[in-house]
Amino acid sequence: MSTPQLVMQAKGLVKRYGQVTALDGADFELRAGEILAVIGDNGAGKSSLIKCLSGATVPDEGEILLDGRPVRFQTPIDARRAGIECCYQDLAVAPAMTIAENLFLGRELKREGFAGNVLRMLDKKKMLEVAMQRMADLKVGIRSMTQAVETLSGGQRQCVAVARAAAFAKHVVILDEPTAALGVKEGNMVLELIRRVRDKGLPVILISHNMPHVFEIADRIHVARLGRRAAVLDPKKISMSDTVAVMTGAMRPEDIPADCLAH
Amino acid sequence: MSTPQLVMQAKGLVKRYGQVTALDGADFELRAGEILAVIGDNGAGKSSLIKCLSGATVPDEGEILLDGRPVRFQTPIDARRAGIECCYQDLAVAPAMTIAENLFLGRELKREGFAGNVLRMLDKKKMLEVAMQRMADLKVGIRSMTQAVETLSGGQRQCVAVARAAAFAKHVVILDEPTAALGVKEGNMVLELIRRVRDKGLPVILISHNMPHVFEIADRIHVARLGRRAAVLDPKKISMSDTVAVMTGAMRPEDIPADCLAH
Amino acid sequence: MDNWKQNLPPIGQLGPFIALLLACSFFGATADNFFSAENFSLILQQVMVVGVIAIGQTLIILTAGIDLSCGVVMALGNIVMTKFAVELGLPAPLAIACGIGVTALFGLINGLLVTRIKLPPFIVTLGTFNIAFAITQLYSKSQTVTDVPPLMTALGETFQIGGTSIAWGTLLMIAMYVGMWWWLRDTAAGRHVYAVGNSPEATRLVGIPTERVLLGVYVLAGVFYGIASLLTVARTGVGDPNAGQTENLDAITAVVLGGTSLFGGRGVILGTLIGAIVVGVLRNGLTLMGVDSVYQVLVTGILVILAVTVDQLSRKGGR
Amino acid sequence: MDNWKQNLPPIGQLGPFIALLLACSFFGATADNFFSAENFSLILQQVMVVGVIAIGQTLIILTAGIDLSCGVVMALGNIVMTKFAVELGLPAPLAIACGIGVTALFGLINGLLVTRIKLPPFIVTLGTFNIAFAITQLYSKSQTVTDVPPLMTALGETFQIGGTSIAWGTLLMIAMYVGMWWWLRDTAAGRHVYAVGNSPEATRLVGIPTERVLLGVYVLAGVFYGIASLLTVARTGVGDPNAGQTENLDAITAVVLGGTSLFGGRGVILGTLIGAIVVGVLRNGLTLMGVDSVYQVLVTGILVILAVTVDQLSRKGGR
Amino acid sequence: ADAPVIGLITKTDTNPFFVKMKEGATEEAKAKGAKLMTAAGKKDGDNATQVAAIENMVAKGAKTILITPSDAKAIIPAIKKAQDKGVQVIALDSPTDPVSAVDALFATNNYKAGELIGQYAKVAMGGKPVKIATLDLFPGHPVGAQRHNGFLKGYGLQSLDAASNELAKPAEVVCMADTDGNQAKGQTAMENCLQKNPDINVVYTINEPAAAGAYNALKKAGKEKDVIIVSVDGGCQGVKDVAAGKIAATSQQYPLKMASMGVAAGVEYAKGGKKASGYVDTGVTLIAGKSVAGVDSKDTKTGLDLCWGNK
Ligand SMILES: Nc1ncnc2c1ncn2[C@@H]1O[C@H](COP(=O)(O)OP(=O)(O)OP(=O)(O)O)[C@@H](O)[C@H]1O
Ligand SMILES: Nc1ncnc2c1ncn2[C@@H]1O[C@H](COP(=O)(O)OP(=O)(O)OP(=O)(O)O)[C@@H](O)[C@H]1O
Ligand SMILES: [Mg+2]
Ligand SMILES: [Mg+2]
Repeated sequence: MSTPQLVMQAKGLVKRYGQVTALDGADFELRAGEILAVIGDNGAGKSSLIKCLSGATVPDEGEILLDGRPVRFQTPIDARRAGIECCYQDLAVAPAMTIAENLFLGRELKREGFAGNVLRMLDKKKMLEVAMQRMADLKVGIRSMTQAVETLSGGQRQCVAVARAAAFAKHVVILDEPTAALGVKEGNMVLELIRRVRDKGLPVILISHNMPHVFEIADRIHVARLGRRAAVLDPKKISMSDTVAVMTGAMRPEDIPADCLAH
Repeated sequence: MSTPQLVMQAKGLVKRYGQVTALDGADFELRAGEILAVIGDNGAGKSSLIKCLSGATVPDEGEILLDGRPVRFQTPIDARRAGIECCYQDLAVAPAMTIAENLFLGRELKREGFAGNVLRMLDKKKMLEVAMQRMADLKVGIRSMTQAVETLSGGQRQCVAVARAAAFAKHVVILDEPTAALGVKEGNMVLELIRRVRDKGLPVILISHNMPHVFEIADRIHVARLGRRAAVLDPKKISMSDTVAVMTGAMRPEDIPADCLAH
Repeated sequence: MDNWKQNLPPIGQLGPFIALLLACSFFGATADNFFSAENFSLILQQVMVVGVIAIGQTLIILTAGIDLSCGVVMALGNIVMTKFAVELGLPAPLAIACGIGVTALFGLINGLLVTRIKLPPFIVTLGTFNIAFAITQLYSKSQTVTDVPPLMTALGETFQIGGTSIAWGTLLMIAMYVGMWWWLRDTAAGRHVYAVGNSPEATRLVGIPTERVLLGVYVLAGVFYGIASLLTVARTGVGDPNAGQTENLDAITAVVLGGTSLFGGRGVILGTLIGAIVVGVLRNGLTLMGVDSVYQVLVTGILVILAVTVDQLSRKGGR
Repeated sequence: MDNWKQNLPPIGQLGPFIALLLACSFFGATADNFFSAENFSLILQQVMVVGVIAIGQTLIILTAGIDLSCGVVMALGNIVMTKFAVELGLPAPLAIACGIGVTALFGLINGLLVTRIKLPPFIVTLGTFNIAFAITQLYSKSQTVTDVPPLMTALGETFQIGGTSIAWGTLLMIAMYVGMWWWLRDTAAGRHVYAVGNSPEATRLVGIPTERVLLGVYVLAGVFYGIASLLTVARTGVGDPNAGQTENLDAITAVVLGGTSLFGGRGVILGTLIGAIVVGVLRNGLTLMGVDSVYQVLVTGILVILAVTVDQLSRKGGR
Repeated sequence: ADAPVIGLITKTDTNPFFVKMKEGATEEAKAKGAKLMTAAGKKDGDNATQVAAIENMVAKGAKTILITPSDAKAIIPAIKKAQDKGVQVIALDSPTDPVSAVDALFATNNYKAGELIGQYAKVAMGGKPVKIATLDLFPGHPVGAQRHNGFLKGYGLQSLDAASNELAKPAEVVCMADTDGNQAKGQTAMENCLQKNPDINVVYTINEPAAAGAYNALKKAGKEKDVIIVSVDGGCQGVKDVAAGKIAATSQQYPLKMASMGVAAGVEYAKGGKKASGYVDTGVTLIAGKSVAGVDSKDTKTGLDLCWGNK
């Protein structure tokens, strides 16, 4: 069995905030075309990990490889240039701006011809249409795309952030608890969306506390614990309760049956 | 069978935001000592409903009764005076303040004797201890109670808000998606906490999208749909998939078997 | 289905507009000679300098900043362009470019301090206020510069439309407002200005170079101050080192009266134009009413509060 | 286990303090007569009025507000208390109480406009700036009030400690800073001030009467302005209608130099004291160095920016 | 011996009048081998900064302090304290109240300056009915009040005395507006006044920049020929404007003279321990484009010889 191609890899990431060590030598591997779930207790360092991968924070130590080449993301712009899109847990949205604007923030569509190339005018109509389409895909009943995001319900707001990340990625999609605030129907739509993204060939990193979701969709499960990677599990082999045991520390990584580990 | 005592009741609540009608004649009933789950699609008006009940917003129409007496909450202060505590979905925390301060915001403990009565000095030591205790109850591994809330992980922050609501209620506890960002372990701890609150005799309103949680803990399920109450279900009688069907509108309320309705 | 909403004037403009209408009807009723095309043309000429400064100020306030240095930087540009033309004998267009260059340089300095060292804009621009002020006084020896070339005062000239004389500078100001309004509304760069002010962290996280946006805004504001320098020369016909010392408060007042939030990210630049006109109308109207100067101050205070009250109440009604 | 962290000075105070030390060592090295107890006592006397105004300003800025009216309200209080004593013949304590009552009343008006009609504090206090200024001029007929009773100037008197004369007013100022620092840190009301500034919505939702907190802050600030009125009388021995016109910027500068955020909710009031002293040290040191007055303005601009830069860099290091 | 240290505290750094005064003092100090320290208020009327400046200069060892008091009364305790430490304090330009609070006063009489242009304007108008606009400084400023009230007195209208800080407003004054002594604001004020009353025929201005602004406004309205502008200060640009016929007359004052006299007195005191005393009026001269009967005036050529600022 040939080793699958690694799209993203991190070795020994360390991130300290004052006295708190959020990441304590974390490793990470993402394979081409897979859905990798990242799970772990609250404060295990999941968000800190993906923030390093997406350029939102710069790790204190450790290195990150993209397609085998070392990269140093100083800002989210660097990661974005590399085709990585991330939906953050604390929803990076501009509350006073409209849904359509938030969806296209930093990726605005310009008009054709003179108006777009010289005047650099936005194609608002097109953006509205696309936004409408994307939100419909997620079955979110939002009436107007020109509504300010701050007027949305918690779940609706989350849908905006998820739709944005999924829409623009060229290389890797990272979703930090995308379904946390979503209803059953909307949550399923997001899972559906994730699958569609994977089917386009993009690997997805999915952070979630929702075990049924994780087991439904993940190809491999990365378990974060105390700022490190405790294990990488194969959801087809291991049971949900064993997974939770590893996650909470009730089961030591050494005790995991070898065939449950993902390889 | 005698009608159980109604602690809180709302009739025909209407709340409009510009063109959006968040509540469209919603009714609501909370019985003494019960855990009432409120479920519904994103944007169904759940948060709007409980904001009316907790004084955070004033409904445009409709009336609210507390212990059978009509009340008009103009501000959250009024509701708090009536012993109602609420944990909001968008976490009403002051990010720059510490965990302990956030826990006791508006309910600060004063020192004994002169220092407290005349100088009105805070008993910081006591507050720190109690905060430590409360967070330990929820099994959240937070190192220091004097950390600013903005430095916490998403789940840790949610625990602070939940702990606050549960700690100070005298009459009704309202929790808007308290477990959304929580890990498996922490989520279970919050369910545990909710049970304990109920066992003290306080009724709890729990908004959640997590069906297993809802079915595990709720005594009755209020299904919100399009700004109204679609039905009140009995989780012991109805199946999870039927509930979801009612919630999403796949099953019309009229078609629900009569014995599945809670009474 | 979204279209009719978009075409409604945003609430942010309606409020100041109502305040303006009320102010006008008040003075129309109490002061003679207030309602005349000539008088309105005059008011527009009088607000043109503050109005153009306030364009830059609006941009900065939209990013949740504030610029105290705007007026004195304008004065420095004014002295540089007139002295370069009169004393160094530079051709007028070149001298004007130098003046605008200096104000843009000050914008750049402000911007660099705000973005690179992350200093609060209030303190940065308080510092550059002092610096620009001192340089202006030292360079000009506090002396007015006279005999400026006619090209520099061309914008102060008027032309007739239906018997009313309108200054070219007024037209330029209005054109710039409309241009910036369009730019802020219809280009990506403009939307990014709002985004940076509304939520800098979110804007950074979606991969917008927030520092570059901020820097651009400060430099652009500097350019507007430079254009305001030229307008001051055009209006007074001289280089005046003592211009601009109270223009910062005036400009901020115009911005706030115009409904832009000092916390950034919310507001419409056309509101600022109306805010600036309200300030001009107050001054003009009170003089026409013959109110004594101390009482003018008193009444200005009351009317400013009334104007925002009207604005605020009309917003509530509008929701 | 949390204790050692609590006992460290919060970063918010360390930065300004380092800036102060740097400024002192700079002037100590370049200006004669700078390092003397007498000179420091002098500096403290010079900052006492702005220092006390800045207490009120800090409170307001902590709630994410700003007060432009502080200085002229102080001047009004100053005129009211001196005129009431000198012309109406009220006993000094009563006259002082009246003066403080008037400044508190202005605080109340500001507070009511901010909380009830929800107007932006910038505009409200710009309005009351004009109103208080005009009333001061009208009531005093722009005349200085002389022959004030000795009780009113008592705080300007000095006493000797080890050969250094220290003014009572200085002591009062420091006492009030320590008192307010304690109050903000150790009482529920004080913490609510921070909470309102940090997140007004969250504070409202947990059931704190945010409007009452805000109103209280504005009134309290008014009281401090009243005390500053008394200190002005004590320092100059007269009632001065032209006092206070630039004190608003000075006070805000002290607050910001002291590390308090203009966006509210973050800062330590002792930092403001240090900020006020930094401003005083700059002025004193530059004069002692014999720097020409225009260059003083220039250097002040540069040093203000340097001071916050030091502050900012020391914060980064401290994390 | 060490060079004597002399402090000069002006009202502001922006008014060319004070800037010239400072230049004059600097030159004189250099010539006489004295060391000059300078300070200035942040704006007109800023007493607190002047008090601090006195204290700081005394701390630095100044033996003579020259001050143009922003507030005639409020500055006195600080002066007293300095004098108690053996410092000679001389008021320049404006007196303290009481005048005896300082050792000496080298000043100009602003009320008289106003009276001169008032008298001039009255004769120049030749008894025609008058409609006056006054472009003043800003509320509460003594110099602004003295010039304004002096002008009205000189014109023979109902006015207030030299001690008042309020502005008189007889019926003949149809428009009053503040300018901060600034050209752009002067222009705005005049424009508004013309809207209010197009028949204004006499304009009093606080200083020459304001007068230049007023002239601009009148010229735009095509009325510059019909209106007499009078002003105070006598800066070179102002005198040139008189020569050009923009301003009818101005009262010239002499900041350089005040400054050099002050510095000389400071050096004297340091050398011989003899303090200056008394009031020296440095004089006011009416400079007019056309002289009129019954009012003494000098022509603009004389004015240019004596003026301050860029010749
Ligand atoms: N900016 C910060 N300053 C200080 N500490 C921080 C900061 N960000 C994160 N931390 C700490 O780092 C630890 C890991 O946080 P992180 O957000 O990565 O957890 P997480 O695994 O995403 O948790 P959750 O499931 O609750 O989102 C936490 O203890 C948190 O308090
Ligand atoms: N302040 C507001 N301004 C305008 N519209 C609002 C506002 N608050 C809520 N809404 C709208 O009201 C509707 C109901 O919102 P609400 O927050 O009650 O939904 P919810 O049931 O809590 O949804 P979720 O499960 O996503 O939290 C939504 O369509 C939302 O857009
Ligand atoms: Mg997280
Ligand atoms: Mg909700």
